[in-house]
Amino acid sequence: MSRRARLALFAAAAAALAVTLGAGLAGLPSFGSQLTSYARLLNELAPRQRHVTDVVSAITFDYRGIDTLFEEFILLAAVAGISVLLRPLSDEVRELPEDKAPDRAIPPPSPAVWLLTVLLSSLLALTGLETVTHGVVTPGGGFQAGVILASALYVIYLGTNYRTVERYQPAPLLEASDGVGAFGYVVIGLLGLLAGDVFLSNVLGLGGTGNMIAGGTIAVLNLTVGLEVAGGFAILGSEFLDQTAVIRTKSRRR
Amino acid sequence: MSQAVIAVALVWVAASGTAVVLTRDPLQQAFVAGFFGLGLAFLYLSMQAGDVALSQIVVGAIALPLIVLLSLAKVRKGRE
Amino acid sequence: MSVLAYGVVAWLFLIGLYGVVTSRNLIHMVVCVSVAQSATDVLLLEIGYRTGGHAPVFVSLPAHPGPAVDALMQALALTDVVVGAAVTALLLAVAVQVHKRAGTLDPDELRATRE
Amino acid sequence: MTAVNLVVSTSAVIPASVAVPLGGAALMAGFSRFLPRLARDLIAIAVALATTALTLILTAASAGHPLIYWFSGWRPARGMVIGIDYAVGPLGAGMASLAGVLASAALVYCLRYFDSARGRHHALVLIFLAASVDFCLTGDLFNLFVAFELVAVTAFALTAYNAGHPAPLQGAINFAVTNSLGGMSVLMGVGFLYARTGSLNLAQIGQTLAGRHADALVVVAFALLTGGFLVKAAVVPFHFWLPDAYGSAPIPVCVLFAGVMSELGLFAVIRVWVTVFSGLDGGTGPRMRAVLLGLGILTAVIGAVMALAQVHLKRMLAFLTMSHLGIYLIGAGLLTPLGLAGASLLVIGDGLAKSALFLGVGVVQHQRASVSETRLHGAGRGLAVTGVTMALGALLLADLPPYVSSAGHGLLVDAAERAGLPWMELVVAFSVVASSGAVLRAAGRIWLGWGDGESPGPDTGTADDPGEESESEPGPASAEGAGGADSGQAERDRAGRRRRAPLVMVLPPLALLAIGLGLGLTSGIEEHATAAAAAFSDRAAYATAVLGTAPVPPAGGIAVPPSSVVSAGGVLTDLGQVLAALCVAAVALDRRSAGLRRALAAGTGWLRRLHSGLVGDQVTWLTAGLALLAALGAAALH
Repeated sequence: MSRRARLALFAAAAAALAVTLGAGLAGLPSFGSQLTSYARLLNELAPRQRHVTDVVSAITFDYRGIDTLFEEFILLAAVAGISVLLRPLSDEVRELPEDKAPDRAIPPPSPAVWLLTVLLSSLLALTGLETVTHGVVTPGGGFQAGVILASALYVIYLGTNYRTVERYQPAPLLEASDGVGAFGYVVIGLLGLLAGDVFLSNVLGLGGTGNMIAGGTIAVLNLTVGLEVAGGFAILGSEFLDQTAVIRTKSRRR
Repeated sequence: MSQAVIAVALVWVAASGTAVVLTRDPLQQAFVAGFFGLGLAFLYLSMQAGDVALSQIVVGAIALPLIVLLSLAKVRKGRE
Repeated sequence: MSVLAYGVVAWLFLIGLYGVVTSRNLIHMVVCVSVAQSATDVLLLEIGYRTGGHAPVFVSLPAHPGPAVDALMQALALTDVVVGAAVTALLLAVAVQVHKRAGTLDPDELRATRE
Repeated sequence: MTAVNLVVSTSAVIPASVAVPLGGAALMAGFSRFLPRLARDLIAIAVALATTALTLILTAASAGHPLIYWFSGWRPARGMVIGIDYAVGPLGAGMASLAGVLASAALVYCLRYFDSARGRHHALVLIFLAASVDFCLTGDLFNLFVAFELVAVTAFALTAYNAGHPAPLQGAINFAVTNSLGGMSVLMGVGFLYARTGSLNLAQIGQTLAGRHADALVVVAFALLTGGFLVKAAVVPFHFWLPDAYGSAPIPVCVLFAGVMSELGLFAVIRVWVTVFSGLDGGTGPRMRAVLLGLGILTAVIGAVMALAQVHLKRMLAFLTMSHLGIYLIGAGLLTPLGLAGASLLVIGDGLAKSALFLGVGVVQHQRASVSETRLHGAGRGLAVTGVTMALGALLLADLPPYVSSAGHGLLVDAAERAGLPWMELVVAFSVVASSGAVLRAAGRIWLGWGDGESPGPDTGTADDPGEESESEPGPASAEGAGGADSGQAERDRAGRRRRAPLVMVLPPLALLAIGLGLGLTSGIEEHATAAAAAFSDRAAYATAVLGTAPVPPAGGIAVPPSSVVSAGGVLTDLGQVLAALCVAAVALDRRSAGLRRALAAGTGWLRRLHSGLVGDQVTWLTAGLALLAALGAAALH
């Protein structure tokens, strides 16, 4: 199709789809008027049954825990896929910028920048840890915490240089964190089976409502997700960073 | 009151979403997309969805713009 | 209010599609996909919203605090945000490789799969 | 006592069928760098085989009545579903077993295929398998969406595995963009249904909608859900991504794609139709049948014609796959247990045979560094076993008895006749003959040296994608930078290239065909399939099993046609199809029929131009398709 023909067809199709969506959306109950009895039930049951205050966490990790298990593997698969896609191919080399011009060494960061970097990254790390441990109490949980933890690594890059990042993020450790987190979710699910109950059933003590350590497996699953996401996003970032910073295509004539 | 906040957030999201699509230069688009991501987070917050808003901030306003920028850096470097 | 709320959903989805169809740059296109994707999250949260409802977090509230909004739709939207992030990142990685291997980011100039 | 044991064991088998592949994948992703290559391969194969065994157990155990499993132990309370269930029936579990078999075959084949991307393809294949199992077993609409996305994400990554070449990357882009948009369509449909029914459970949504009249919201929800799944099922006009992805993905990945992935999309269409929408008031069945059959016929015919027009072997098989998907949609779209049973047997038999064909092409590619039919003219000497595999696979796809596809074909034709559509047999026969004829033509040219070789004539069709031919070379294109030991292996591979194809590449396709043959020879396979399909098609029984507390009595009194009646006329039809496919191949290879070929090429030129491979075009068609489906849905349901 020519670009013009495509646009014409799209305009017609989009108009028809707009009518379709409009008809469907018009059939919805008016905005803010409905709360399904399922939602009411969960809001009522979750704090009592699971001793959590954040109902979303209870749904994510308990009532619909199997969804989240697969969601974790979506992330794991995406990270594995990105590692595959961005791996150094045979016509590419890894070289640090310094290797190219050894006489032009990059100056080490000034002490003030160092201090700021350490402060900011520790702050992020603490925020991440706070978020993951309070998953059952307040909004936020393993996923958000994982991303925050991973971003702490990138503050180090901003403040220093690529070598430092490579030193502080050993790839095997990140991969292991990614894998252990995902595996941990499966294992906790299997613990339910081993305890003679069903997959992903709560086998731990529920603790007191509002307490940080409450909700039984919900809290532990939050931790595994945090581990997985932190590792995953750190790998993800480092793969893209590698492409920009150190991977070069060998010069060759086509 | 809360309705008005939601309405403002909805308009913000619709306008910035349109801007994201119509900004054809990817570098500029990355920044507009960050603004759109913040708008979404604000909308979710105004609809009492704290968990989703937090996710949206870490993903839509931090992680994805960062990756887009890194991709652009790679692509531009290749062009030189 | 309903018209505005639900209209935004349809608008975001369609404008995202428009961006994908007309894009001349893969990175731009990927961001447009994520715009269309955000329409689904907005829809889910709007379905779960209850006027005057508070967040489904039951910390230090009076004994009968009135209705909370739908936590279930929030959990679904949460999952969808992660899914969207994963797909977007993967697509960007493909785009970077396409640029390296095909020398262009214009989707209309990619001819390796052309019939 | 034994009954109790069986209950206990199956209730552990159900979660294990996803936990085992997921756990294996997580370990593979996290620790593969500490394992030697052979250990990674063997562990991955063992995990895939174990998953296959688990799903086979489920297929057998769920034969009488569905097995319901509530995760985290959340059974329905106060008449309301609060958790997520797996509703295991023989049809879904059988589909999952097929995924397991094909994943195992692909992993065995990988022993000599992939480079050392540090075992990450193992993780991806195992996650793909787990997602397929979840897709087949889940009883929850949102969980179905999650499985849809997980299948998609692993599949995008696997498509682009050979990241050093443009074609797979572009295939991955087209695939990922269209399927992501399909996923969004599904999710919006989920949202609509939740807003209406207050539930995400298939059975409960169906119960709530049952007996009601379909209004605009329900129609739109139907269109969005079905449209999204049809993107994955690659049904016209949602199919444009399929040849780009299947034609450029690595061979072992094609095996998974052609055998199960698109079939999962069809599975979801029928499952959602039966459990959610079929109870709607107003006699919607016949009109819905017309919609599904129309889409199926278009897909079957266009796929077959396009397959004939290809000389790129993988694209040819991709269009063949698409044509077959159309046939399955015809079978399932009849909306009778008999038609669904026929489609199911065809999915199994054809899935095995198509995978064998892809694996055969992989051997040729590995040994001869080309996938162009014309460039390979006469190049098959020395690869006799693979030649036999290809020819046999094509004949079996044309329903040569006693292969299991033949049984499926018989059931499908019978179902069409009972539905008052005897001409449907001709549509199916045309599609099967044309697509199998294309493969036989290629086999004749490559192994027997018949017909013309590479020629600049107008009938040459698609040129080979530059660069794609060498994709399977373990060395130059895609070796991991640090893989010193593996590049040594690659050197040895290249030195031995002309000697003999490795056994782990030659044997898996034959093993797959043997499985299909064994199933075809199993007595009563038609009855089993029909019973499974009848259970799958019974909305009320499904709802009772999921929501009710009382066990459902085993479904009895299903009219299963005596198999002798089916096979009497069926064998002749099948043999006729096989002969016709051979004739198509012979005519296509005959030098005297050049004029005919030119006419055909000219006549199908517009069709080929539509398959532009441009993602912008594909999304435009997707948009149009969704709108069209909504219009058809409104006509059928309203």
